Amino acid sequence: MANLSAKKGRDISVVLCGQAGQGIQTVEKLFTRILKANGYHVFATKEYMSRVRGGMNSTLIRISDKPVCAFIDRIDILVGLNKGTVKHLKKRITPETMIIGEMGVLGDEVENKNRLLDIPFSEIAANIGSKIYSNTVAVGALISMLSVKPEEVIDCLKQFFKDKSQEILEKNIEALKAGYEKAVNLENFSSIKIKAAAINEVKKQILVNGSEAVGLGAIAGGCNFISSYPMSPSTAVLVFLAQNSRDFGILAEQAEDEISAINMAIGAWYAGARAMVTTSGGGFALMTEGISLAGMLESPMVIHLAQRPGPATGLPTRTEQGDLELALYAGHGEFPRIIFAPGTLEDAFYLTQKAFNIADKFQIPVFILTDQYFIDSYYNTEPFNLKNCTVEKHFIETSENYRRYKLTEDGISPRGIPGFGRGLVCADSDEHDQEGHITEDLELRIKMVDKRLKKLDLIKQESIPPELLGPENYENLIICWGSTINIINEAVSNLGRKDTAVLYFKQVYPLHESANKLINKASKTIVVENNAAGQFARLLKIHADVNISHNILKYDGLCFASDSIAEKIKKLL
Amino acid sequence: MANLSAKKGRDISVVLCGQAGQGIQTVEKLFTRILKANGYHVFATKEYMSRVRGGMNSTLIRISDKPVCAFIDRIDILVGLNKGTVKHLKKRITPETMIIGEMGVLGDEVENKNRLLDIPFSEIAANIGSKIYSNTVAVGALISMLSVKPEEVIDCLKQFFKDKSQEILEKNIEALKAGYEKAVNLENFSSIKIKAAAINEVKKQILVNGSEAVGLGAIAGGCNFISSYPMSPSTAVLVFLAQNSRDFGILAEQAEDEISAINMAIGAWYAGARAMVTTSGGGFALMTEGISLAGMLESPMVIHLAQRPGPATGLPTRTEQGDLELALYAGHGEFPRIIFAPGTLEDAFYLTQKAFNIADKFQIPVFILTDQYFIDSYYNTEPFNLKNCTVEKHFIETSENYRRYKLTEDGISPRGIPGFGRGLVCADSDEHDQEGHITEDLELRIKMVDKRLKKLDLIKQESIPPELLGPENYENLIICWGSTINIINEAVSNLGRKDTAVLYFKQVYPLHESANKLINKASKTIVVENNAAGQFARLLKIHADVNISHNILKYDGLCFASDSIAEKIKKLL
Amino acid sequence: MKSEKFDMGDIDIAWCPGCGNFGILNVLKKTLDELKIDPGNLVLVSGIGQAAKIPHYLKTNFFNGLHGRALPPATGIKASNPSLTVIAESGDGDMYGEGGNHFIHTIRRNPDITNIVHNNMVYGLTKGQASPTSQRGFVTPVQVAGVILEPFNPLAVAIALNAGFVARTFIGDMDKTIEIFKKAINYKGYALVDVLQPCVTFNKINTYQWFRDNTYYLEDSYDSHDRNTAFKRATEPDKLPLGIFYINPDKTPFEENTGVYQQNDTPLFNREVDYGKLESLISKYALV
Amino acid sequence: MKSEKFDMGDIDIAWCPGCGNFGILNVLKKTLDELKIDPGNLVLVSGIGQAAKIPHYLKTNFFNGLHGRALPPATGIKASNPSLTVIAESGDGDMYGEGGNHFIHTIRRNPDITNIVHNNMVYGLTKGQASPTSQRGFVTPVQVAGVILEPFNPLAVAIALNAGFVARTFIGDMDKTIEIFKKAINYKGYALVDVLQPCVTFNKINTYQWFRDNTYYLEDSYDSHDRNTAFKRATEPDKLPLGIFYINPDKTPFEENTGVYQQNDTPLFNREVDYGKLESLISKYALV
Ligand SMILES: Cc1ncc(C[n+]2csc(CCOP(=O)(O)OP(=O)(O)O)c2C)c(N)n1
Ligand SMILES: Cc1ncc(C[n+]2csc(CCOP(=O)(O)OP(=O)(O)O)c2C)c(N)n1
Ligand code: SF4
Ligand code: SF4
Ligand SMILES: [Mg+2]
Ligand SMILES: [Mg+2]
Repeated sequence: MANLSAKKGRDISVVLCGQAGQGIQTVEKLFTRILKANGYHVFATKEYMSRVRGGMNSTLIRISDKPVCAFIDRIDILVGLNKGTVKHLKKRITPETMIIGEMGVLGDEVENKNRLLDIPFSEIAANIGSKIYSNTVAVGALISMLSVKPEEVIDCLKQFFKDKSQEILEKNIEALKAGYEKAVNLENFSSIKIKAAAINEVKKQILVNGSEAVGLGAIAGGCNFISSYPMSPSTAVLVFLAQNSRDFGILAEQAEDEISAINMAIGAWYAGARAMVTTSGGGFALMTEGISLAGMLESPMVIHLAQRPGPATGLPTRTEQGDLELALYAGHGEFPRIIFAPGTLEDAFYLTQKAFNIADKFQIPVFILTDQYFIDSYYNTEPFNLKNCTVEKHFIETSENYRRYKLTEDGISPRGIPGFGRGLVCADSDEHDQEGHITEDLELRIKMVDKRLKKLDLIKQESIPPELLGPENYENLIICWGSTINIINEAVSNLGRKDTAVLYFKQVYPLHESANKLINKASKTIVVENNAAGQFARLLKIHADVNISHNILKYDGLCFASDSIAEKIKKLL
Repeated sequence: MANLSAKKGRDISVVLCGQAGQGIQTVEKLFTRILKANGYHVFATKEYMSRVRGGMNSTLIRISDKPVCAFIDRIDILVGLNKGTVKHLKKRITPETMIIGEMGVLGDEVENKNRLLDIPFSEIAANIGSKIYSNTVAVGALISMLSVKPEEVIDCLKQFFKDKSQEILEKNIEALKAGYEKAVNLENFSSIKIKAAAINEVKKQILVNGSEAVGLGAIAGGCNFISSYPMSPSTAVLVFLAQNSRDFGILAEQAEDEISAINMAIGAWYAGARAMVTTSGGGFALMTEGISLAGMLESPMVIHLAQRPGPATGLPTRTEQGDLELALYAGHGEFPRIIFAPGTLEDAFYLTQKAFNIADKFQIPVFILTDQYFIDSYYNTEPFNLKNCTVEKHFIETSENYRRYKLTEDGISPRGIPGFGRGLVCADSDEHDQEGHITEDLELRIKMVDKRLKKLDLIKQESIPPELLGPENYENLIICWGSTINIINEAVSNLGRKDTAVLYFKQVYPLHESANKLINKASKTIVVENNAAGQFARLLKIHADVNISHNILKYDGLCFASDSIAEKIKKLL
Repeated sequence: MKSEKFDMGDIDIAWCPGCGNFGILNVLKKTLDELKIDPGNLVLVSGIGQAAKIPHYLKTNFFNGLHGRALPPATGIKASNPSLTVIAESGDGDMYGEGGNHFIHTIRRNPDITNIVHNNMVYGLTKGQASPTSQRGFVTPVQVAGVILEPFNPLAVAIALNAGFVARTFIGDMDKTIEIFKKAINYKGYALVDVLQPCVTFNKINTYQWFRDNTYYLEDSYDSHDRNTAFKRATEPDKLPLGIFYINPDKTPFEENTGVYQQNDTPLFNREVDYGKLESLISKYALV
Repeated sequence: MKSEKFDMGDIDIAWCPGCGNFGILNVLKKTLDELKIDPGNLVLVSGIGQAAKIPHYLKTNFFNGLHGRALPPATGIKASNPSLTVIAESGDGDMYGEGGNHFIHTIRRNPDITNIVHNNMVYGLTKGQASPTSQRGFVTPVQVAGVILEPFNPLAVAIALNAGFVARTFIGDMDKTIEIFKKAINYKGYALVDVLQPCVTFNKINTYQWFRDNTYYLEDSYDSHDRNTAFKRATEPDKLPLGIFYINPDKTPFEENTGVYQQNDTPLFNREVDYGKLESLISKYALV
């Protein structure tokens, strides 16, 4: 039996598997927090079914002494809480995988019984007083691998159960200890001890997931209005802002539908608020008329679009990068827009923050394009730095003869808001004159189209360049956008080739002018995307004027895995 | 004063101009019908404001002894019913333009009084009994130019006023005669006589506009269900089918909104009806979630999308080709579709007819992309031939173990409908198994995505090739799609160059494989489109893998004019 | 409560143990069975949500469409083939929230369909946000200070729209629910049945017990033919009455009114184009 | 009836001569004048249609949005700056058809806005199709055999939704309309005024004369505080009563309920982010 910790520099991957409602989330939350508090780098992400109870879900937790922030297929330790665990994860389980669980539950599924550490969670928990402590028993078993003693995590437990009664806390401590004892005393236990070193800096870092990074970025961007309609996986951002609404004076309203949500938010911008919507798939499809309205009114707008697999209802709780082209072309008629696609938590925070300022500046819709994988993944990262965050308010106090759509050199008309200044603010969805009144003057129409579209030139000047990771003198270029970056980056780093670099686009439209050169410099280019049609490759063809040699596509509703994608890339090099 | 008819082979262009509600339409309708009945080729189109009364609208009527079917800027004869006529059309009026109108109304605007034929329509009409006969007085004046005598058009009048009383008919005959008399007796009248020969075949031809061609095509395609929400310019098709609903057993329902319209229509297809929706701009934006539903359910669907200038409300009664990319990418997730863009009345009829069969065959959404210019234009054309029209019903009678989404070689699962056969028909917007039940089997997900997308290969094999007009050995290729074809074709023909051909796409997606070769053969390529962004050129770049040398774009809400576009093309050659 | 005809056998049902949806599923199967409806002649139309998964759990034709959009396809289906029995069934968020406009206008349109709404006063599938019928003060992850909107009263609105059949049941009483389902399905025209259904996971306020304590049946003597009385009873401030609030026996269903079936009752799928007539229509355009 | 403050001078108005919209425009200007509302503090929100063009014809801030979507931006505007007077005004098709879902849920939400609906029982701008309020049998180019849907009764629906202020006026009586507009604007909360307005071009049935013959005022003794009576009067089968059907003086407007203005009445545009608080929120994520 191999000692996991022996493979030097390798992190440990722990997967929890069970039914919805069985408490995997508690194990995950408590365990990752204990890990971080003890100085381990940690990454976690989950895949789950669209149901509230039952089914089979799993969470991956990676533990390392180096930063770790990507999904992998490999499972070192599998904690199975439910029958069906092995079947559910069969493709990822190898002979090396150690399985922790109850013999009574998993006994039938595990072929090599040697690999099964039998810990009767529920029996131990029942002895303490109730089966509900099973989860904490499991956590106790898990910490034992880290050579972390129960005493060292009492503070964590106290913090975690701070809203519960003293009795509950004590029972949980008891459960943790019992799980720990059971594990360390198991015969084949020592083989799975983890030797990753604890790093002091990690303790000061924050542990946030994608939706929290977007939500914190929104607050930093001055967001004070969110109107949305629940839809997985985008709801998390609505919930985050609602939870913080009292502290930050945010009006968080659940609209009757997505059409109302976006129209309400555009109204809010008109009156000077900084508004956003958060939505997914079909909800966004319903907002597309509103996107066009923002285009015509020249209203700022921030749209968080968390992608999931379509068409139609598709796979509501899974991941995909399938709505890029929809975001790019949504809305009838022609008008400019910006699409950010953050792939790291840091980028999610700063780009969301920036989205509000830039939407306000150019008076256009700005998208934050994420996906279920990104929203539901978290890792420790430096606390977001607020030093450079400011709320740039681009509206003006109007004077008497204010004209909302004044024709200016650069196409940007100073934006007034009603009740602030002595002018009148007239916003019109028809083609309009400079004052905002409906017009059928077709020469003016041309001027107004030009005015709206020429803002794109300015916007391009401020585009964020793609980020090159790896050697500057590359032969092969692996291109990705949005949520896949950490996965691709880990995969390509692990290949360790001096001729291969990664190009990461966090702004996917409009593209920075450097894109063409950077891509053409490579003799082989591979675009990796989480969709079936290769949408970003098409976008690059039109907007960066490049042809791509290869596509790696994935569309089963799961994200890429850094270990298996590395194999695929290797084959193409 | 030039004699118009002297310019050999040239047609005469008559423009009527006046307020909404002033009766231009009556003049136009009666006059064009008289023209056709008398053997003239005739083309008519209008431009109008988004209001029911007032404003300034105009209608162009072209009269020729050769087929004529395109807009031109040139005005030979201008009939002005209202003050402001000259200002409204100033860019198109030349010293050669002859103006017919009342001195009291137009006197102040017409600089060269010699060019004004003073016919006091309303005074003459009032003498007959009421000002409402003014329009017929104007028609009388117009026919005088054709050397058509009032007696020869009495039948036309009878037909035209067949639903009116005998008295009204007689008064109108009187008015027509009076207008005629007044005109022929005018001093400078003879100069505008038209010498175009009457052609017998024309009489047997039909005079239909774009919306009628689409509507007739729909009936020929077996359409028996239309659910839509009014929106200019698409409403005309809803009205046409409603008007014919009793005769053809069509259920025509005005839905409460566009979302309901498309969902109702998809429901109708599910139950075996052949349904369509007709919509424009923002109405279509609202349907995009439904498009995605059709994609996932693998439901046939026919969407008539009549474009108008956006964004948002834009210019509701004007024309633009601005929604091509929206139609192409509408709906979240990835699934195949077909987009037809008929540019001739014949194509509109046959492609709409075909749309129903092909939607049924491939179980996908099929678009008919038109625009206001196309919808509101008409000319004489051969009666649509029904010989090759059949309703190909692609659904089957189900047997006991029927599975709606059976995995087949080519991706097409036989489509059953409920209540026909012994099987159950289960349609699901979630990712589903072969039976149509919701699934989270992610390997099956891949199969289902592949199944849906691979239909595109079959569809491509049936794509309609672009039509080459002009010399086969071309140097220059003028590329257009949809409604502009007749205009571009006339313009390029008139240039009379042996090195320049026109390539007309009536199917814009997916493209026929010949597109690449045909385009690459030219050394210079010009895409002409009625939008500001050059959407079709972008589409060609991705899907035909070609680069275009020049774009000619127009986005003032008006269509191209064959005379002025010819100048523009010439400059680029 | 067994119903062989519609039973799916041993399937995995995605609802939480104890959920009121199970009761509705059983009641529905029983009702259909007792009405001797042929599964092949039935179409169950739903949107998206926990409730909206119901078509997957019984043997029937179904159209499981988009969230909020069950009624338009149900109308399209019924109007295309009136011989089908069509039931549109979804959650309260689906029917009264996202689908509110269709709710209003389908009632006005009056197709002969039965509209069953699983009203758990919460968004179940998306994990516990307020629905239009959530009561004031109901605290959720989004409504952090509790619901501040006036709860949607589906019965009062349906009565205001002059719906032909308006009823409310509580799934805690299966027998009575079956009885009312039967009447609703047999009613010729649009029939609304709002079914009170506990969500044991996300609605800890409106539990089985709460519904038992806060509902009662309209008296036997209640006359369901008076619209004003029906409105009054539907807007009572305290307890929620159960039963049939309003029946209007004089309405003609939409599909009969459309004219498409006046001379010809063939469903649309079985019709052919009259090309002769079309030819003469086309030739009319050759005339003035 | 002159109103200098809101007058636009000599402008081209796109309505047909004789259209009832002119009356509504005049009444609105007069009302605003008499209420001493400052044009700079007023926002008129409309959708698309003939009625929806009204903001272009008086001096005011306006948001002329999408067809059917006047109420959501009106809500967003009011909630972002409660010191503005917000009026949402559009046609019957816009408010009750395309915008039906917002109509329902805005009433539930109860922002302090006034909702004026130009009810001409037809789609004017798109040339004469039926609107939700078109009467049965009304023949149009689309409804070729006449309307077969139950006409939408906005008052009854608003009362069913427990709207706080529900009124109907006829533009043939300007004085009474001004009086009711004033009360509606002064009402703290959502106020509906359905204004009967002849469309002289496309509705040849519901003319000025027809409205005169088919309306009458609620008696002086009428008590507008009883919801059941209000419902009864709103659903009378024959003539259409005019006046204020229902007032509920006890409602709190949405924006007050949101919590955003409880400690701080600064409008949102004038607020700053509390970066200190944000920093401590972020640092909490460093803890367990
Ligand atoms: C257009 C769209 N918006 C949002 C969603 C997400 N969504 C799925 S179910 C649901 C609400 C479910 O609530 P309800 O209809 O009451 O059903 P329940 O789950 O409570 O039975 C929502 C918001 C969606 N699928 N589509
Ligand atoms: C999404 C969308 N659908 C349809 C239209 C077309 N449209 C413009 S106005 C209108 C109806 C107007 O009727 P109503 O609201 O009653 O106003 P009225 O013209 O009668 O005053 C319609 C259908 C549109 N602009 N947008
Ligand atoms: S979440 Fe609620 S409604 Fe959904 S299955 Fe569970 S108990 Fe039922
Ligand atoms: S069409 Fe009707 S509503 Fe519109 S302006 Fe004319 S009369 Fe008024
Ligand atoms: Mg619910
Ligand atoms: Mg109207």
